[in-house]
Amino acid sequence: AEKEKLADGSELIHKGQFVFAASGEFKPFSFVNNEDLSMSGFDIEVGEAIAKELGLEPVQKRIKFKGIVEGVKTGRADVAVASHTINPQRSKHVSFSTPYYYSGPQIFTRPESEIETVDDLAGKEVAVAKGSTYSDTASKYTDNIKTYDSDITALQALNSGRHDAVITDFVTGKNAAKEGFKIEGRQLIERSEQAIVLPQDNPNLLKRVNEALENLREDGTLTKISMKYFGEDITKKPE
Amino acid sequence: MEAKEMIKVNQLNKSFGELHVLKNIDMTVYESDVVCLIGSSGSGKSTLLRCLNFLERKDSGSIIIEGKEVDPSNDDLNKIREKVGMVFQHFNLFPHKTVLENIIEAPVMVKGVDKKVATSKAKELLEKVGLEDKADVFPNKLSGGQKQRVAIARALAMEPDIMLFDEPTSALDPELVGEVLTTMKELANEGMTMVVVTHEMGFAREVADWIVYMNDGEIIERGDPEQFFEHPKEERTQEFLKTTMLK
Amino acid sequence: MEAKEMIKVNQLNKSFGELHVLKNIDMTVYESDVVCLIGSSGSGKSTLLRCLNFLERKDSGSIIIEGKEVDPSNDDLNKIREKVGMVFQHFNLFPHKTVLENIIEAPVMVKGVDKKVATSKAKELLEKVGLEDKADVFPNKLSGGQKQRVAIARALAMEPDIMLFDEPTSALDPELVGEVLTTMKELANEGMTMVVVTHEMGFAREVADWIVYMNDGEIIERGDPEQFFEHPKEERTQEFLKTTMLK
Amino acid sequence: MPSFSHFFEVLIDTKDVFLKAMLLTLELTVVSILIGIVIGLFFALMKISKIKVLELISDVYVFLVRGTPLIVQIFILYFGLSGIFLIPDFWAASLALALHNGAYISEILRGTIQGVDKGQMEAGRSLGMTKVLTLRRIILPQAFRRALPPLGNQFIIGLKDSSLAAFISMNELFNVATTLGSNNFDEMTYLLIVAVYYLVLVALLTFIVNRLEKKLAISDR
Amino acid sequence: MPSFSHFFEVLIDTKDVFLKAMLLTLELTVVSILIGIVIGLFFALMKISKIKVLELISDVYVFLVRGTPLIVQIFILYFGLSGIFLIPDFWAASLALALHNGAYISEILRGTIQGVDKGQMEAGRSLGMTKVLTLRRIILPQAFRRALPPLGNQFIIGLKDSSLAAFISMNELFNVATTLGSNNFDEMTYLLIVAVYYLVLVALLTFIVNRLEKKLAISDR
Ligand SMILES: Nc1ncnc2c1ncn2[C@@H]1O[C@H](COP(=O)(O)OP(=O)(O)OP(=O)(O)O)[C@@H](O)[C@H]1O
Ligand SMILES: Nc1ncnc2c1ncn2[C@@H]1O[C@H](COP(=O)(O)OP(=O)(O)OP(=O)(O)O)[C@@H](O)[C@H]1O
Ligand SMILES: [Mg+2]
Ligand SMILES: [Mg+2]
Repeated sequence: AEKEKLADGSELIHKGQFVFAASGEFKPFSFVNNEDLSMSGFDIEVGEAIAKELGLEPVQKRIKFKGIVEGVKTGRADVAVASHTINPQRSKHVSFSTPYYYSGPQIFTRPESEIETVDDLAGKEVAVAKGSTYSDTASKYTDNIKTYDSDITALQALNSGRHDAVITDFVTGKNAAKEGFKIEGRQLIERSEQAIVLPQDNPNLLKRVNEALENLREDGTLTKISMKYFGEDITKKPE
Repeated sequence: MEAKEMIKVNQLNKSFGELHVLKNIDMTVYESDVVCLIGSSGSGKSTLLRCLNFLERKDSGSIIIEGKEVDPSNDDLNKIREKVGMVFQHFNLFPHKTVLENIIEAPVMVKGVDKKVATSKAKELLEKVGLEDKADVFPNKLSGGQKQRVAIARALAMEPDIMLFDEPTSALDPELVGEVLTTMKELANEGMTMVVVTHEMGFAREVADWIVYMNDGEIIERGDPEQFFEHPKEERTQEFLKTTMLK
Repeated sequence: MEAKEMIKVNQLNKSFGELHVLKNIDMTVYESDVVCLIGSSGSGKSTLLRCLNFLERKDSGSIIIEGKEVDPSNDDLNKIREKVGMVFQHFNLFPHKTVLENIIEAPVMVKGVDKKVATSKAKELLEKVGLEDKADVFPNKLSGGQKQRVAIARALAMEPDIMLFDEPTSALDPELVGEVLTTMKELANEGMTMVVVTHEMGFAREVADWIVYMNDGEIIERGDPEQFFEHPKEERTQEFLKTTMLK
Repeated sequence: MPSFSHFFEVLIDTKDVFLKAMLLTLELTVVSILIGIVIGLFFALMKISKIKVLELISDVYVFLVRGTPLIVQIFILYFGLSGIFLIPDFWAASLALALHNGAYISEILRGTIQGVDKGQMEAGRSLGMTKVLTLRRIILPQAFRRALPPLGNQFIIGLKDSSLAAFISMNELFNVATTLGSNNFDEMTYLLIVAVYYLVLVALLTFIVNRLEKKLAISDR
Repeated sequence: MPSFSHFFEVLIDTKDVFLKAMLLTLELTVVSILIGIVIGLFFALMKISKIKVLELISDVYVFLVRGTPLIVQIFILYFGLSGIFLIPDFWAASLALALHNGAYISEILRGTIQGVDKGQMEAGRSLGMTKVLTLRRIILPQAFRRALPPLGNQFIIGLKDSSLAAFISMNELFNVATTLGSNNFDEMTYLLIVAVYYLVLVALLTFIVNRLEKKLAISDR
């Protein structure tokens, strides 16, 4: 698939446009507006800020989470700003920017559940979103893993009485509980770094995205977006 | 001593929608009588026969079977049908069952006869119709004449008091008609009460006690064979016999 | 002056798999001849006709059309077919086209005749077959006899030198046969060279110049109608005529 | 596109996990077709009952199933059933597929039941058998026999449709393929592998159904 | 299960976004059926060409499409096509659906072409028309006319199948339903709403196809 080559060697699908992918099913990081299906959320605002920094028109593209990496690889989006956790497996296939926020997977269960920590997960049925690193996380503690197309569908299944637990980002889980799902967070399993995903054959674009992120960190834009959605700054590396 | 009235029909009427198919039919069949019902196509012969077996519901009039008037909405028709066997033009054997299974199906499932008893009875009946060697064969391996004889045996297995036949030989190749008529003749000789719709005038003449001629839903004429065939009273009967005998 | 040889067939053979359908057929048709091909069912009449039009490929032998031997693998068969019109038992009109469109289809699409010219020619032909009022009607609104006359007009529209007819009246109700035969008679009178497969002995007798009798893939006998019908030489011909005339 | 050697390497490496997934696919299909036959028979009988309200219910059921995409039905039934009573995932998925198959099977059975010669019912009745007894002993056995080839085809369709159970967390063939594919960032290879599994299964089943069809055709002569 | 009043409230609130999604569903269906007809005609002609290798190609195509689930085909084609040349999403999705529909349509057209009386070809040939000309002017118009009802049915099937384009990021009906459902943490309401949209579309189309069928049956008399 041929892309537009820019003067600095970075490549874009469409000249002057910064096409960034997100799932729209990961509230509050990305979610769609009821009226026009455009996406909003933390990831989206970060993507838009980067585009502005690069002097490009931001174009959002909604792809089911599982297909995002494949979509970036096959040139259906320039980058993905979709809360991808950096891990070595993914690094073999795509490039990561510097982290734009720090988070971590948490165990979520129904309120009456006795599961507290990862040690309680042995033999339990754990649901995760397909294509997420949470299935790797879960597989460390149990063999019984069920997958859905989005984190929220997995939480919905948990809410309606299916499975023993869901592992997902603690912010997403907390938000779902707030929206009325009968679920509770348990152990916060680990810390993780989330970054923007780029194809490996576009090193110049990676360089420019990293520069843009650095600028946004320094001028406080990232912090501002984080405060807006979470009331706290998740873009600073925790101690 | 007067013979028993097996079937008595009074003022029977039946319509299909606009079509008045049976018009004020009166008819009595006594025990051991063989009645042959003849008439041109569409005259209502099958419908009358089916009314006698309650496969068709009458509109008005009464049907009295063995002295008891039957009320289709109250009486257990299945019980009455046990008394009245029927043989169809197209045999209607059960194709997924062997000849023997065809015959024992109703005795075992309806009357609750023991399967062994039913089987030995069925074998007797098969012998009677000359098909003792076909017990374990499926119907599709039989000729038309053999099928019809099995159908007769199947009806007899319920030990009916009356047998109805609706053109039992008209779906058969000519060379197979004889074997079925022979079986029916034997049955008549044993004293079975029979109502037979047929176009086989030879059979009617030889075996029937009474001939009933229907036309356009009415019984036009009835009489013993001798009188009916030699001296038909009605003009329409004469017409019919002329065209039929020509063939 | 000797008449022109329109069709000449030498030692034609044709088999379908094991079945030898045409056996060493020799035949010549001169200009303005009307040849009637008769014979019992399965004798190969249709196959011979179809070979003359190359709808069927011969196995061996030669077919010479208007003095030129045709080689099906090299020659442009479509060009030859333009010279040889064909009328089928089941008419084969194009059901999605009006009568007029049926007739102008080939002249316009094959010969590139101007549509207006083709249309006025078609109307003349329709008048000739007595159907001038049916030009804009679809075939399904026509009787069988009308359909066949349209089919004849359609074939004539290509201005063929020879016309082949394969039982043109045998799919028609008896009362419609006459109108088609009349049209064919007129065509014969105008001097068209015709080969007609038919069971209409009356037509053959009246119109044919030559009768050819086929049996089992062979031409058994040929002669003028008078001689053929009154004094057939071969025993098989006599047999055939006897059974056919009886009907 | 993956290279041939890579494709075969992965094909062999993953055979255990795919064979297990294939088993689940087959289980889902068999169970959903069997339950579907029960449901289908039920609605087919309602449809031919000549009782207006039962006919209507049967019509509505068929209309709902044929009027909506299977994936919508699966989601509604999976999450909807959970709200009413909690049955294990496998049974929820099977039931969702069975309710879908049931509508098509009811149409098949209705056709073959009505295709049994009317004389059969009359023969049964004339022997004193009740309507229900005649239906059970005489009509249905013949109807089922004739239904075997179309049921076989429905089985093949059901097998392919069971791939949508992937979206309600069944680890059947398609789910395993996409999960492994996205974990290994090698979607295409795994999709092609799973396509091969389906092709083999469908080819095998088609062969069996064709054989069955011929056999029945011969024994009907 | 959502309450009735809640259901209707949401149904009305979301009508704009769903109507837009419905448009996309219809566009996907129309385009994929139209391309499918072209593909189908192509493979149908190959199948009846009596040229062994072309027949084989046609058979293989039909076997591959009928032997694998649509969802597998969609994924393979969507990502596979992307690897070869980059076409916009809409066209990638349409093409994937068209290649699926094409196999079924080729079977429909093969049937109706072969169903045209052989005498029609002979009549054309006997008038000096070439095989191709007769096919184009005489056979195909008749075959297409008869194909209209089954093509209508395929359109209805294609409409429902287009729901699977949700998984390759088309904002058609089903995708909108699940996305809004998960965003509002109210999956069931949105699934029921989308079911209503499909039911109405399918009912409408079924009505049209039935009308068409009757009309053609009458004009064939
Ligand atoms: N179920 C039905 N519904 C409507 N009309 C019927 C039905 N059964 C029979 N008829 C009509 O009733 C008339 C009498 O039919 P019936 O079968 O009794 O005649 P038949 O004397 O037995 O004739 P055949 O010698 O042809 O068997 C016919 O006009 C027939 O078309
Ligand atoms: N395409 C074919 N393939 C195989 N056999 C054929 C084919 N066409 C004709 N035949 C056989 O060739 C023989 C001659 O057939 P043909 O149609 O020429 O006979 P006919 O004299 O026209 O008979 P009819 O009067 O019935 O039309 C028959 O046995 C027929 O079954
Ligand atoms: Mg009758
Ligand atoms: Mg012929």
